[in-house]
Amino acid sequence: MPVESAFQPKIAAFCCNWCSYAGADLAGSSRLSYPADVKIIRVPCSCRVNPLFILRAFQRGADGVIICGCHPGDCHYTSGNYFARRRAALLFSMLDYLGVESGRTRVEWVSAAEGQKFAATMNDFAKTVASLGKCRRIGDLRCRTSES
Amino acid sequence: MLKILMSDIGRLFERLSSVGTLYLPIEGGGQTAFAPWRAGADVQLDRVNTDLSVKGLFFPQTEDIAFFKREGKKISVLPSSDPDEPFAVFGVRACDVRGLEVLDKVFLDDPAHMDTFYKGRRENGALIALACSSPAETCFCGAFGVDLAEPSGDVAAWIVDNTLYWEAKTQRGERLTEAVRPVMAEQSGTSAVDASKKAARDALAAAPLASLKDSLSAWGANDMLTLFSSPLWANLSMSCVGCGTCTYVCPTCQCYDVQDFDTGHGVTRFRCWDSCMYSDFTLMASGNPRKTQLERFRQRFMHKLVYFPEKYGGMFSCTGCGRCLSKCPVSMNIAKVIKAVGGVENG
Amino acid sequence: MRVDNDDILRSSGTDVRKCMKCGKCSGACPSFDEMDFPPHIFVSMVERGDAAALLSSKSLWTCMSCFACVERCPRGVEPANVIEAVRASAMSPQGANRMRPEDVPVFLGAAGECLVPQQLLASAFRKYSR
Amino acid sequence: MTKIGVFVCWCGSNIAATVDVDAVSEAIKAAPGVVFATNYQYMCSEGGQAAIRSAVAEHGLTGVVVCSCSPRMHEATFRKAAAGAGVNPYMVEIANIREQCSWIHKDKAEATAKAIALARAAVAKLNLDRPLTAPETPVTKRALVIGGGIAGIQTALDVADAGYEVDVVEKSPTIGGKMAMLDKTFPTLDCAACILTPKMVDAAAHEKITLYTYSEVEKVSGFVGNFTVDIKKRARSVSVDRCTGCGVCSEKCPSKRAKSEFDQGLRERSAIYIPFAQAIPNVPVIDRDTCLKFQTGKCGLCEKVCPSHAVDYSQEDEVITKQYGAIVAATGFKPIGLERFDEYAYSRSPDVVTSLEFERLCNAAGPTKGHLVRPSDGKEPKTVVFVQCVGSREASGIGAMKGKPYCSKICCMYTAKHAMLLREKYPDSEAYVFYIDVRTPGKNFDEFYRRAAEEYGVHYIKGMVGKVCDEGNGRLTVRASDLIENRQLLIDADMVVLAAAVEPDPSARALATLLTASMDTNDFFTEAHPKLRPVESPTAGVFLSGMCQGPKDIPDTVAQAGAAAAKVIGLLSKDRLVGNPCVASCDETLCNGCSACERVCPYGAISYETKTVVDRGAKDERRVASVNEALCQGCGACTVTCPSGAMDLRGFTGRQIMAEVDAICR
Amino acid sequence: MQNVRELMIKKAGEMLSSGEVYGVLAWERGDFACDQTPALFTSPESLSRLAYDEFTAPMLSKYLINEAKKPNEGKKVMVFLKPCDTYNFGHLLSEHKVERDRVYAVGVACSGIFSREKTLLEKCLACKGMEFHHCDEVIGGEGKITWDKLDRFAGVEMIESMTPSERFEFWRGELSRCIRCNACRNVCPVCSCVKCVFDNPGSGVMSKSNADEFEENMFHIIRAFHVAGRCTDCGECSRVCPRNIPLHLLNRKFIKDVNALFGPYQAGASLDDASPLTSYSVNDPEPGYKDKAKGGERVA
Repeated sequence: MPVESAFQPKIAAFCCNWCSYAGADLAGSSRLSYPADVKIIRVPCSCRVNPLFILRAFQRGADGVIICGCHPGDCHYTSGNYFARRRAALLFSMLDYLGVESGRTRVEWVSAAEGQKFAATMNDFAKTVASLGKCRRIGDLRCRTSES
Repeated sequence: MLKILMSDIGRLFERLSSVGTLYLPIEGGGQTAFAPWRAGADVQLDRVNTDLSVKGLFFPQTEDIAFFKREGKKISVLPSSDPDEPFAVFGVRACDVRGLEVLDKVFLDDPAHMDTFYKGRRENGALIALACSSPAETCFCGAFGVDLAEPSGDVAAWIVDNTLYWEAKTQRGERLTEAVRPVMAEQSGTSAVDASKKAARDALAAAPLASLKDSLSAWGANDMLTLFSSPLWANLSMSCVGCGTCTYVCPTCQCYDVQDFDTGHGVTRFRCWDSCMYSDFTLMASGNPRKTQLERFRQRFMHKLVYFPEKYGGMFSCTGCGRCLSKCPVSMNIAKVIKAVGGVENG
Repeated sequence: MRVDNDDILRSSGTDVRKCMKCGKCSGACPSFDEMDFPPHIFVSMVERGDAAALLSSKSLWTCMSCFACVERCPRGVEPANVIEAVRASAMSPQGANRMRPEDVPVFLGAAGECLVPQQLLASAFRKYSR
Repeated sequence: MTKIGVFVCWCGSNIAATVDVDAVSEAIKAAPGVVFATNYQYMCSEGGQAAIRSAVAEHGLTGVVVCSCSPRMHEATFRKAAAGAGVNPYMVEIANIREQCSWIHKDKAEATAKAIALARAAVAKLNLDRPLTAPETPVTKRALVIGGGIAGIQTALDVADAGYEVDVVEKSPTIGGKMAMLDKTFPTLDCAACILTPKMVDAAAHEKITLYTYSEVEKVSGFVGNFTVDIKKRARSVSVDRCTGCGVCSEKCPSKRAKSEFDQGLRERSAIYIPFAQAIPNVPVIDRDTCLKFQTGKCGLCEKVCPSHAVDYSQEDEVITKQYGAIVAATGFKPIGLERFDEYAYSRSPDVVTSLEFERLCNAAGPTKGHLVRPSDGKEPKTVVFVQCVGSREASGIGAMKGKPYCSKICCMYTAKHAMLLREKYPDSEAYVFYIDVRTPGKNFDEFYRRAAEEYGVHYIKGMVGKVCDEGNGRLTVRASDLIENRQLLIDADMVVLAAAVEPDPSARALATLLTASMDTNDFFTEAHPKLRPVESPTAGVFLSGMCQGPKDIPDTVAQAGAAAAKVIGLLSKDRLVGNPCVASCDETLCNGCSACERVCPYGAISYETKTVVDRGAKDERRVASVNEALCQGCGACTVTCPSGAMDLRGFTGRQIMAEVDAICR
Repeated sequence: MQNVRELMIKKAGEMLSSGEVYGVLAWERGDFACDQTPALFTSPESLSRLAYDEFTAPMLSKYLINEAKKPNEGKKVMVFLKPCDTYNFGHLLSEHKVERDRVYAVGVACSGIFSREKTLLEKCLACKGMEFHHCDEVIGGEGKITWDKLDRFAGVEMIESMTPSERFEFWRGELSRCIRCNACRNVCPVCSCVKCVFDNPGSGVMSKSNADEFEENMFHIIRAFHVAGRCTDCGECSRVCPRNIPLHLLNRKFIKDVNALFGPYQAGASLDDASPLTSYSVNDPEPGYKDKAKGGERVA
């Protein structure tokens, strides 16, 4: 039986190209570490993140999904993150309503200058998701490999 | 004939479930559907009809066919094995038994193209049919020659005055009978159930849709092309929303689609129910051969009432179970179609 | 006398932090000269949580509830409503947060003259005797 | 099927020290589509790029994945290298295994596993990439400036001086705008007309500038580089070519009861009039609403007295259609109406005036010829109260809809100016300025304000006026607070001057719709980026100049006008515009025509047409969306709002992102 | 109601006879009390089969998408709309699915709809109101709600008050009954995509069946999300579900959240409102507001 503390959650992080992806780059060049199971998907803007992608991640075995974008008011496309914020507010509330623990979803605004914040956010999010354990409520059984 | 008091029926179920998984009409979420029996389950034996037919136990909504495994650039194929677990279904109505007979035609009739998954389940599943005593207003099984009071199956059962009567009809039925005999009493003669049968048949004859038989014969008087090109289809299909409700609650609809699902570590090939009402049914590179809802709607009824009997010696692929009548979101259904095309105005 | 600043903020229904200290309320107030704490200072004191000091103030009873300040305030702070909320706190021990006809004599002098502005009484009835 | 080559960069030891690059290039060979994989010390070096070229030649690669540093660093480099090797530059994906992997992880096994996962995601995405070509469109080398105030004039002059044609559309009969109405300007107190009129003359005389006064923009179509605009020239009823501007017509005109717009209604003008002496063009216009000829059919005096036969009653509105490469909005502002500010008695007393009216009363060319007197009785005022922030900085409340939530920015300075002008004209007068804050951030601004207080003896009082009463005997009583001394003041005043908040010109709202340029809740045009692109609208090819973007004074306006001109020149100097191919596109067979995408598009890049859509033989006539690729910036907002998935974003398609998700969640 | 039916027949007859409309979308009586079917009446004679009573359940607005598009010499189609269906009509107009000037819309008074089992439908218990929108005329006037109204959001609040595990179990139980017949989708006036993402092999998320419990979740979450801010809460999805799944509890969750987070909004009431997900405010609350307010929900 695996030791519970060894559980490494799979986390999909959608980062907008202009702020948060650059923030992640800054975290990297500042050598600020965060768990290797956080994997970043670059999107042009947080408003490109379709709820389908988030559900897809959970289907395929993600344990947590985080969307990062420019701070409100700073969107490269002026309004994208405002739409993203509304969509995420509703979708995440719905997932919570369906019993998917709300700790598994998050939205964080990270600017290109906030490498520190990016790393801290990912560490905190990974810790939260790890404490919730493997996501069993919304995954697709067919996509599970090692489990019986 | 054996009998058991309904108050003791749990003992019968216990015996039956020792032979294999026992499926019964069980209440859940305000609905009745066949589900595995467990002590304490809310078994509904007086409900006509179950919300879903027994079809799904023999022809599940989804069923894995094969698994493709990829290692590097090599692909290996792992076919699914045929079902071989024994099970029994209790409480199947005459219309649903007929439904399985229809499916048998499609899946088992041609030895060269036997559906081995269906076959495996048919061979391993025993049917304990339950006669109806009071049909619902939507029932019209009589129109298709189904006798609601004398269901076929491995075992036929009747419930009269708090007693369940049991009669084996096949060899498998006999074997089941031996298994349950210890908890049942002998009953000599059939007089106890005869009155009930007559009452049930009378009730059906007095049901609102009893006249459908006559309308149906008007269909037979017309040739296929006349029926196909009837101008009535336009108005009948107008209200159809193109969902698959009628198809999925139907005990005889047997169309399925084969799809692949990439699990990330291989590909599962599975089949799943499909509906001719869907706009993407039989979708090909050139599109759906039936481009309008009118054509799709017509297909369903022509298939059930014309093409199928044509192919299988007059057997209709409708059993009069009435589910589509009560489930259709817009109450457009086969009874209305039979009447309209058969020349009878509604009401 | 104890007073709960949060209660005042709640019952006044206004947001005193919106005040930008322009003083238009005090510029409009007809009772200004009778007040020890003019409207803008009154609001300011509530904002910083010092409502207790206002309970014994003259202003509390010299405000005529004419609502000129409410009408004029460019920030929607509604000073008269803040004053009224403090009044309610001051009066609540006398009538369990309610104003009843039998309470009226308390506000009347020997000759039956009103010791507080009549508008205040009318206002208090309107608000607290429901 | 894409034939993919994967190149894993060591980045010296930056990557290779933490990631087993051999293991990565070996493992990725098993990924679908990968026909070649290798690793190299520095992929961005000439040697690394040469490795890409030779692998393309040797293996017939049609796609390239580079596992290296952030794409923000070298994506362009590798795209160029791929293009040089004959691979479409958009068939290149970067797996960021440095910033996102080697630099943040210490455990080599863990980092290597992550690098492989990131490489797989890049391969999965590349498998669904399609070659893209950056679109090119030609540029019409002419700009349109909408609004002929100082902002529009300055932008037009700057663009024209760079050698490009500029058309200026002004809705009133003359250019000059609000600045022409001002008397002096802060903080230098030089005369507005003296600095503005030469610019107006320059604009009129410039061979590259065409002025369309008394005209409005009626329709705009097209997009950046190629706008088509309909300009409606309203009928002046006077021939601009024949008129000499002698003014006889105005003198003789019997209808003289219209309020002069230019003089803020403080003077009456004739029905045929020139707004002010230095108007450009210096040609009168007939106000048909007050002209007797047009209203009753009788009169026709001006036609008779005109020595050059310029009056032409039969003139009709004319629509001119022209092409432009860029459009500048310079629609300016107006002071808000003060009718609802009852407390200041503006509607009741003629001696309560707005600051702009005060400007006209001070101006030598104004209704009083520069003699500052009270409008009611013509007497010189001795005590004047100035009230700042009238309608500015207002939040919700009972008076919610009366004012504006923002600071109008210019009032503090012009009020100081007015008070100084008053004290200069009448040294025995008293000037009181009631303020909430005095805001003077600007070069020499605070010094100017201090001079008003210190040298001119203007009384600055922190507090607000609560009420102005018209006492009926020519006296105004001002009740106000003095917050510093905590007292209430009652001032007997001869005049009260209200610094009314500014608001965008009402014509801007309709124009924004025509331009598909967005506006904020106060109807100011929004910038493409509030900090980094302050003179551009989010709609490509539309630029912002002056007050239409937000409150600002003349120096700021002129600076912004120049900045907008520079952006216009930058655009017009290009022969062709090369766009971003990673834009949205609509699959018409899926489109419902619901307009959701149009509503979320910040660039107005989506339009609709009704057409016959054929989907596998099934025909349907319906409304479908189409994307103007020149306007689309590729944010993807539309793709998510589209329920049917008709909208997709090239280079970031839904299936591509899902493929990446699949890959990293494995 | 009998009276209303007669008025409907009279009006429909007039409109057909005068040639002002080419057809009338109404209901045709069936064999039983509650199996009336939407039908297009094209001749005054056929109107004797028109039915309207307390069992007339299906809504007609969605049929306008097809009917109002037919050439028919540019003639209009007449349609009868119940009060709640007028919101659907408004929604279809605002999304350009129906051209307003091809429709003659007649509101018909409603007194609540009963199920086959003769009980008032849930959607009627939680009736939004009897007023009509966007109609050319109204027959029978505004009805009255004569029953004890159910709080529209009581069900949502009940689920919200559960623990995450209870919520999960609740939805697992409900959604596992789903047979993916698509009745909820196909009857929905908002779900009128020419091709649904779930039917489109190119979308990458096509799924025809509930092959895995995830599929039902996915289908219902995405469907609810796609109609979020557009759903008029007409309740048809729950009415038609052959498996009795309370789908309105998904839609109403979004409606409740939209109202709480972005301000009250009723889809279909107005034609020019941008819907909550196609507009925004710079002061919108941050996602996860609920956790901050409640404090304990997020397990961390």
